[in-house]
Amino acid sequence: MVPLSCYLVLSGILFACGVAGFLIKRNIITIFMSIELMLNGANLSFVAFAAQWKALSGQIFVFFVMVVAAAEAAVGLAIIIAVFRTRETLNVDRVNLLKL
Amino acid sequence: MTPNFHLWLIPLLPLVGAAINGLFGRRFGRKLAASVGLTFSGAACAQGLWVALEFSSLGTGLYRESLAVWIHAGDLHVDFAFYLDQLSLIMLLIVSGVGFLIHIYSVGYMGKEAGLYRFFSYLNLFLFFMLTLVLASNYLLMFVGWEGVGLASYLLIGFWFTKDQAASAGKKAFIANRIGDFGFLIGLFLLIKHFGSLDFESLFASIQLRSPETQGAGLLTSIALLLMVGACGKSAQIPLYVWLPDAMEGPTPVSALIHAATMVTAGIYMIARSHLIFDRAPVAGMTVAILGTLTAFFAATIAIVQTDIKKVLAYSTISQLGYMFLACGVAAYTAGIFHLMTHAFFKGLLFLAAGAVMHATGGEQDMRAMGGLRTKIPWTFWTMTMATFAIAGIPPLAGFFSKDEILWQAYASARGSWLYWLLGVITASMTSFYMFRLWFLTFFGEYRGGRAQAHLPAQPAGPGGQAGSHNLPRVSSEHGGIHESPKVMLVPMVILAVLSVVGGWVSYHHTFENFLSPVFRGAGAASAVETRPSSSAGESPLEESGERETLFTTLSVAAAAFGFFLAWLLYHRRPELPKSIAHEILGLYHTVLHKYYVDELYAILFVNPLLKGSAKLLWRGIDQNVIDAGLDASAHATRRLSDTMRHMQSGNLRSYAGWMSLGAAAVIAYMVWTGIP
Amino acid sequence: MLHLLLFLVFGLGCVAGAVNLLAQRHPIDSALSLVVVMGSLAGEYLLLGAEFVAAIQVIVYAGAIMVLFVLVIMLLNAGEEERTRGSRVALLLGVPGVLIGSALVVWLIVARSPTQAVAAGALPGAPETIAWLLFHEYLLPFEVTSILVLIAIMGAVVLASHPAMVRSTKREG
Amino acid sequence: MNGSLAMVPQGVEYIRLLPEIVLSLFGMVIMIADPLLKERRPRTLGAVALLGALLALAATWVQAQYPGFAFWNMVRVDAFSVFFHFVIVGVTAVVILTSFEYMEVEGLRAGEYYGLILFGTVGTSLMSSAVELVLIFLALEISSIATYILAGFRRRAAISSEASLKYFLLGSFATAFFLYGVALMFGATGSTSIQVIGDVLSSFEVPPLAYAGIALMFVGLAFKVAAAPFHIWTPDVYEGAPAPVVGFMSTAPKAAVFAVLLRLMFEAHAPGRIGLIWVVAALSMTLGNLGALVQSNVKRLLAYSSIAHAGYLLVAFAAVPDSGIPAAMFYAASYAAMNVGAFAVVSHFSNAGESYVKLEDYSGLGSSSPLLAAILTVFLLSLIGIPITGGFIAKFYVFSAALQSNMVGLVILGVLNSAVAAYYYLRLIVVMYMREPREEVPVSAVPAGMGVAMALSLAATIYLGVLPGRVLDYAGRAVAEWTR
Amino acid sequence: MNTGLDHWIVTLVTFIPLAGGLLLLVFPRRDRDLRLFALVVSSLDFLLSLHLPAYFEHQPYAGQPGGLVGARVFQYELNLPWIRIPNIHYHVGVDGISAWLVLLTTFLTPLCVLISWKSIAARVKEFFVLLLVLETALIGVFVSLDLFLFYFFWEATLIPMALLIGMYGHGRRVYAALKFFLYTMIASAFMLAAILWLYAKTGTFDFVQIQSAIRNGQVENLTVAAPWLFLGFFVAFAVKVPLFPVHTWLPDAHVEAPTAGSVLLAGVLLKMGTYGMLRFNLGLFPEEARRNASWVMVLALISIIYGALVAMVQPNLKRLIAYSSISHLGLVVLGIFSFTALGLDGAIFQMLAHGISTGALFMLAGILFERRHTYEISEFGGLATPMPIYASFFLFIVLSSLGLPLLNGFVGEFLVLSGAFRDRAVYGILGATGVIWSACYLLWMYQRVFLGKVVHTINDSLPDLSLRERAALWPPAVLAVLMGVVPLVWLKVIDTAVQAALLPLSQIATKGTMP
Repeated sequence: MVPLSCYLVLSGILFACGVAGFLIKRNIITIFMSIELMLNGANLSFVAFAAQWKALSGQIFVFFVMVVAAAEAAVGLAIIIAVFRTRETLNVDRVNLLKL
Repeated sequence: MTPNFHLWLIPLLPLVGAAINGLFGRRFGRKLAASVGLTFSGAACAQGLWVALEFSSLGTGLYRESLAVWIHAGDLHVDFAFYLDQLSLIMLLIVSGVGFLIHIYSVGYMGKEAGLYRFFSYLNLFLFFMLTLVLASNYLLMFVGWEGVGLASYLLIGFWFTKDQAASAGKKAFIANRIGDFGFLIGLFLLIKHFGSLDFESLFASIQLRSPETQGAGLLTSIALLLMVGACGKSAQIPLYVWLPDAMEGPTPVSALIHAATMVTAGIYMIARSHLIFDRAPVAGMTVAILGTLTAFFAATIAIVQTDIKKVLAYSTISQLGYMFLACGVAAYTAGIFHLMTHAFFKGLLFLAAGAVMHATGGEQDMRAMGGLRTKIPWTFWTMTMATFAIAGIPPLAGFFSKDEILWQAYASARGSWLYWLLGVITASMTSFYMFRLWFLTFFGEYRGGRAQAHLPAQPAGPGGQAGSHNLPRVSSEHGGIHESPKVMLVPMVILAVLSVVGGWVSYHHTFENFLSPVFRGAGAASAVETRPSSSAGESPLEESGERETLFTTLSVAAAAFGFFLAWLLYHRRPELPKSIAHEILGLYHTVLHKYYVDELYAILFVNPLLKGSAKLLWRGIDQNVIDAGLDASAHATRRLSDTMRHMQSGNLRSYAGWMSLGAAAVIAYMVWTGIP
Repeated sequence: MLHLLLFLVFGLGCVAGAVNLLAQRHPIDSALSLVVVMGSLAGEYLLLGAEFVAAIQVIVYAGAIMVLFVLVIMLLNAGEEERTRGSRVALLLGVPGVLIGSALVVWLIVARSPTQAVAAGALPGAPETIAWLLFHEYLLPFEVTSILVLIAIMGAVVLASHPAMVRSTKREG
Repeated sequence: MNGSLAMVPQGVEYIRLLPEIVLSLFGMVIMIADPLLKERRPRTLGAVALLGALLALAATWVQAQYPGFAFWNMVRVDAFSVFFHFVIVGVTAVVILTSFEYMEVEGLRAGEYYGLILFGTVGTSLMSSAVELVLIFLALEISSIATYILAGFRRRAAISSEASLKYFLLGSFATAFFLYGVALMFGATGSTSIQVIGDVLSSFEVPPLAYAGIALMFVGLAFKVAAAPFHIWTPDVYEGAPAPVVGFMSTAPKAAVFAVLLRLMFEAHAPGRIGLIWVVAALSMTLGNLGALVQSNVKRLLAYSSIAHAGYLLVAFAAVPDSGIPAAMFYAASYAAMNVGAFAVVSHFSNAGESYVKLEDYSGLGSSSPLLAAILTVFLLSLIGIPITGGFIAKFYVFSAALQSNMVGLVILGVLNSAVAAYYYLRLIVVMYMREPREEVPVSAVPAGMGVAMALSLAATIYLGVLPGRVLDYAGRAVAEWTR
Repeated sequence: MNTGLDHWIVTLVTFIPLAGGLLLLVFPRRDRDLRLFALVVSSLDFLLSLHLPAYFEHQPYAGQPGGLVGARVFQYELNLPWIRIPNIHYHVGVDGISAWLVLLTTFLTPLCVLISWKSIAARVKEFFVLLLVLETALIGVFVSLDLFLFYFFWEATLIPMALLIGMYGHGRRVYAALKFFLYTMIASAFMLAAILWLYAKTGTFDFVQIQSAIRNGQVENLTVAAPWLFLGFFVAFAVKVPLFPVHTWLPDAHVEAPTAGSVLLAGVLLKMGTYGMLRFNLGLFPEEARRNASWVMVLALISIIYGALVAMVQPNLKRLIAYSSISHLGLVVLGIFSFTALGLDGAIFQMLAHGISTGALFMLAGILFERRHTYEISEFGGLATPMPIYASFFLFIVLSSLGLPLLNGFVGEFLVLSGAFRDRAVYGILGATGVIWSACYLLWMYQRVFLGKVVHTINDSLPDLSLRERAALWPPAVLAVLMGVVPLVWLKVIDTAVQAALLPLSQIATKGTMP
């Protein structure tokens, strides 16, 4: 028997890690990965709450989130490729033509 | 039954003349312009005379005609209404009569001017305003005329506008007058505030109910003092007299009409008109008297050393006006008006004569360049002589009566004092001195005008008044030598000469006094309240004052005679003396010659600080360096702020994420804070 | 007891993977650690009884998506990420922000949320029930996802296709 | 809860979804037609897309006749959603019109472009009628992903792809926040349906988790509407993205997200609204205007201005529902009208490769092409909030709404902001009218499609400025329905 | 009254210029026709507007005890619902104050067209369109009785004016235009806030209803808000007037503006400020107005004296006139806040008088500029010789503006000052010094420009007034005389409105709530 809050805390930690990753990683792909991490954190809490409320809608939500994640992955990686073509780098700090 | 005088026509006629000349004059020839001017002024004069004849038929001696409502705002109600009583009748006659004469004179004097139509339309305009001033039945309408004559004199002084001195003189006159009018206005405001009306009849009716303010400061006193300020401006009294001498830049007829006979006397008229107020404000009266005396004395001293013939006359005018002020100050209004009248005659004449002299000598104004003209221009000489003797107060000419009357009243009247009298007498002797000095220098000895002739051809022949320091452009270029003036100029001079000889006789058996008495009835009543110790000394005032009067009269005549003698001695018998004397007292001499440096003083005290202050402090200082600079600074600050703020937009993705997560943290924190009770 | 043990094991796996993702310099390593995270998450899902979710977590996430990631990493042969000082804001403001924010949320969860214990397999999310729901209450979202996928495909085509090989229009943008 | 338990949805429920259906059909048609057609494709495809948009408008009108729920309370058609449908689909139509010229000049792949716009519109419009967080989330993602792609459509231009990258990464970052918020909200209330959540939250005892949930969801949505401090992506993306796309993404998705926010704030009775909105609105107005003051690139300037306008709009959220909601709706509509118009002009003027987007390039436009200048001036004046334009009425209405709930401070701030904001719009006007034209800047004639687009948005702006009555009434009705 | 078009006359007068402007847009670019058309339209509008005073009922509902007298004073009212929520009406109408201001506007515009006949050579069409649009906006400000409508027109005046300055001005025109725009815009923001607050509390924008609501104390916590509302309105108006600390936009705007712009700016635009104070600050918050009168009057006095002193030292003709109008309008404000019938009558009369004479002054300055393309006084001198007619016109207008009796300047000045004096003597006295200053700077300027010898030979050959210019100058000149000689024509109408405006104040006075 594990208290629900443990799952939630875990999800919170994962989410936080995702945000932190976005902040500190330089490689665009890695940053994108940390976004996936955030999504996973959210998913976990969905499932956990679903268990709490005995409502399957939470799990279904997770299903849709995964679809979205897939779509985002496809588009996102395509964008990353496009950027790489024009810029020959994957370092976000070097992608700063637009500023001020 | 009261006849209908149609008083409104009197001022209106000249206005029509002015309008015609002003609008269409440039298309007229000289003759037409002149005749228009003459017709309308003449018509006004004629109607004035007719009114005078009819006047006796008025039982009451009062006549009022209201034309229309002018202003009606809130509870203030002002009409276009005219008012005729003995006082205004006399003024009416003087103004229209002398005015008309001088119109005639100008035809000859200004005949060659290019802008003749302008001249006449201005003159007519002046008549319009002056007559309005005189006939007005309320203070506001009077103020209309008051300001208007100021305008007219501005225009006429600056008639030769291409001359810078003339332009400045005009401006100076107008502004000095404005300063006076400022006082006048405030006075009117007080009247409105406390009496709710400006109409003479209702106003005086309510004032009559008030008792005199013996202890100075009071409503009436302040009103009276403010009105006096206005009068000072118009009538060129200390401290506002400075404009009058400069005003001599104008054509001589103008000086004669406006700056001697009529306009400058408006102040005296106004005080006399509001005598009810002054009666009840002894302090104000005293101030008037003192100012008058001082001005009379002071101006006379300056007149002594002037060499410009017109300047001498100008200062003499100021001095004479001082006399009239003195008279009004001591509540001897009759005497004041009397002197006003006689002065109008002889001073007008003096100016005309001076004009004739200049005419003769080709525009010369410096007396040192004249002399010996007696034989060359006899008519001018004789008329001038009449006037001179009149003003010097030599009996039995007009000046003698009026001046003597004033001096006597200055001593004898309830508010008089021997000090006034003393200064008055001294002034009288000075008057006769400088007048005879002028007389001798101009007409006796031998002609010293070679210099003048020499540089006559040097005169440029542009349109009117290009003639440098000279008032009279063309004259001499046509006929070289010295010559008598044409008839058209002589006739008015002669008429005035006659008047200034016999003018005084109207006071015989107090006719003049009695005639005016209904107007000034209040004066006696008011001043009866106070009694002076001297007159309360036992014996009956009547014969006591009777013999005293004769004594004083002799004294003043003696003073005049002394002045004559001195002048004869210095400028006829031993003409080298004056220089040496001047050298004796060089400093004083120069001070006086430069009119005690009053103009310079004003410049240092008021004009320059004002200009510099507003340029440097207000405009450059506050406007540009404080307000605008402040605005620009704030705008600049905003721009810099935004410039720094946009560095938030570093273009770096991770920074953006940083900002966002910070914001998210803030939002969460806020929500948690609100959410958790 | 076993339940708790399993939870801790998977949980530690998740956290370790997450931290490792951040720690690793090379994208591939990060990707692999992400796979670890997802795998152990699937375990947690099972513990919570969400079999279906656990399954697609493994198939879609750990399988498809991560493969895609790895593919791209290979395609662009991304190497070690260099340490550039691009942004001070991210470190000075962002990281504290994250800490505060997550701390608050966690505190909220621990302190102010219904924390009854749940047994293993508390809510059985069997595929058929899920399916029934998907085709009734959630029919519309389910259909809408098709558009989402469609867009994703188009996007991928437009963006990833090499400019040179697309001669569909006059001038290529 | 009509027909929620029925096994299959009835026809009327499809009608309640008609616009989305029409749009997606046409999207597919385009995708199919794209390879088949040979030449003159861009125009044809554009025409098809336009037709689709217009039909969708018609469909919206039809839909308006059948208000109610559909698909097990996933969708709710009411005056509110219809209003936003009109705005969004209308904007789409105008944007399509503007794109004709742009496609030609830039030579982009029309097929995908129009397809994406239509599909994006599906998601966008669905957002305004969805009342279930799942559906909202999906719709949001659809429109966002579509715009991510569109933003990077000029792939030759480095800035374009950079823009799309930034937009994409930050966008999904925000989405993750939104999602987590939804999760917490689900945890707090046990449901993802707006109604249910509303019922729970309006009960006197609000579960604490809900606050965190609202906070995170708000972060996600605030990002989409570019409200400070989550506005920071806007200038870069707007500068980099193709002008017509900016015209689209700065209006339609924004309006839709505002719709979601409105539902969340008012229909779901989100707690702790006032203070949050207060701060965010104030920040957005101030930061937006300050940032715009010194910009020299027109697109970027408009980006900052859009931040400020999001701020103004948020002011309405701080007001009481029955005056605040209509104000917000009206503001969204008029802002859409004027901004789309402005970007239409910008995209026409910017010419091939968006070479002329600097402020100086506009010098003397007033004399070189008076009409274009006049139109742009009207839009700018509307953005300033000068009478007889929609912007004026909108601001006026928003502020008065806020004042009715005693938000004096906020209103003063907003009013002052809008006064200061006048400066940078004026700079553009000044440049157009008071500088000499530069000969190197070509001013091509306005093509038909573009002309129509400008005319439409101009008409809308003026109409909303002079006769806002009907629109306001309609917005008012929406509120009435909610409160009923 | 009750001639057929009584309800529509105001609307017609307001929108005819706009219609004309729109027609101009579709006109061919043939400048002569454009000018002619503009002239025709504006003169037509003027003739039409004559209807207002012609059929104006003096003392319309006199003897009405208390209540909202202000309400019944309005005539030619038209009140149509415009927007339901917020409750906005198209409510127009004029009272004795606004009727004359409308007339002033319609009177000056044709002259503006005439005066810019030649001087505007480029972009003629835009110019006249802007001019006509501006006229509509200006009239709208004066006739609107709905606060929303009022603000609507108020803001609407900004654009055409700013464009006129910016497009057709000279020198630092852009700076001037921006300064003008932002100054006013920011200031009127406060007014907007105040208006909105009133709406939020009363649920209406209708001036009359709000007024009555306030007077019957139906507005909750007004006592707290009133000072701020008063301030909000006052700031907006003070900038327009402009009063002392916020006047610096005016000189720049004038110096750079084209002649027509200056004429309307000085002639009408500034009056919007004083009109607003009269209508709103007094009409809505009489007690506040009473309470704040003292410092407002001090500001007014500062503007009078300050403006005059600064005007005295201006090297630039137009700048000088601009500062002079700061001084004159200070006088108007002084009159308004003296709360005496005299002061208010005078103030309103002074508005009109100033509109006429200063408008004419700017026209004259513009004529000079056409010939010499400079406003620097030092560039002139002795002009009376080459152009006597011009000089006499100029002198005449100068006289009227320095308040010579029997000309328009005097009546207003006198009434205002006596009113102020009655309220507080020292104010009257200080204000009266303006009489001296105005004489100083105007005459000095006149002397420097016209008198003396011609110094710059180029001025020798300046042509005198052309027929067209004379046609533009005669009307104001004649009007100046008329207003001076028969001011009753104006005062009768004005007095009605003023009495109504003062009624609540007198009630306050009797209630004794004033300090």
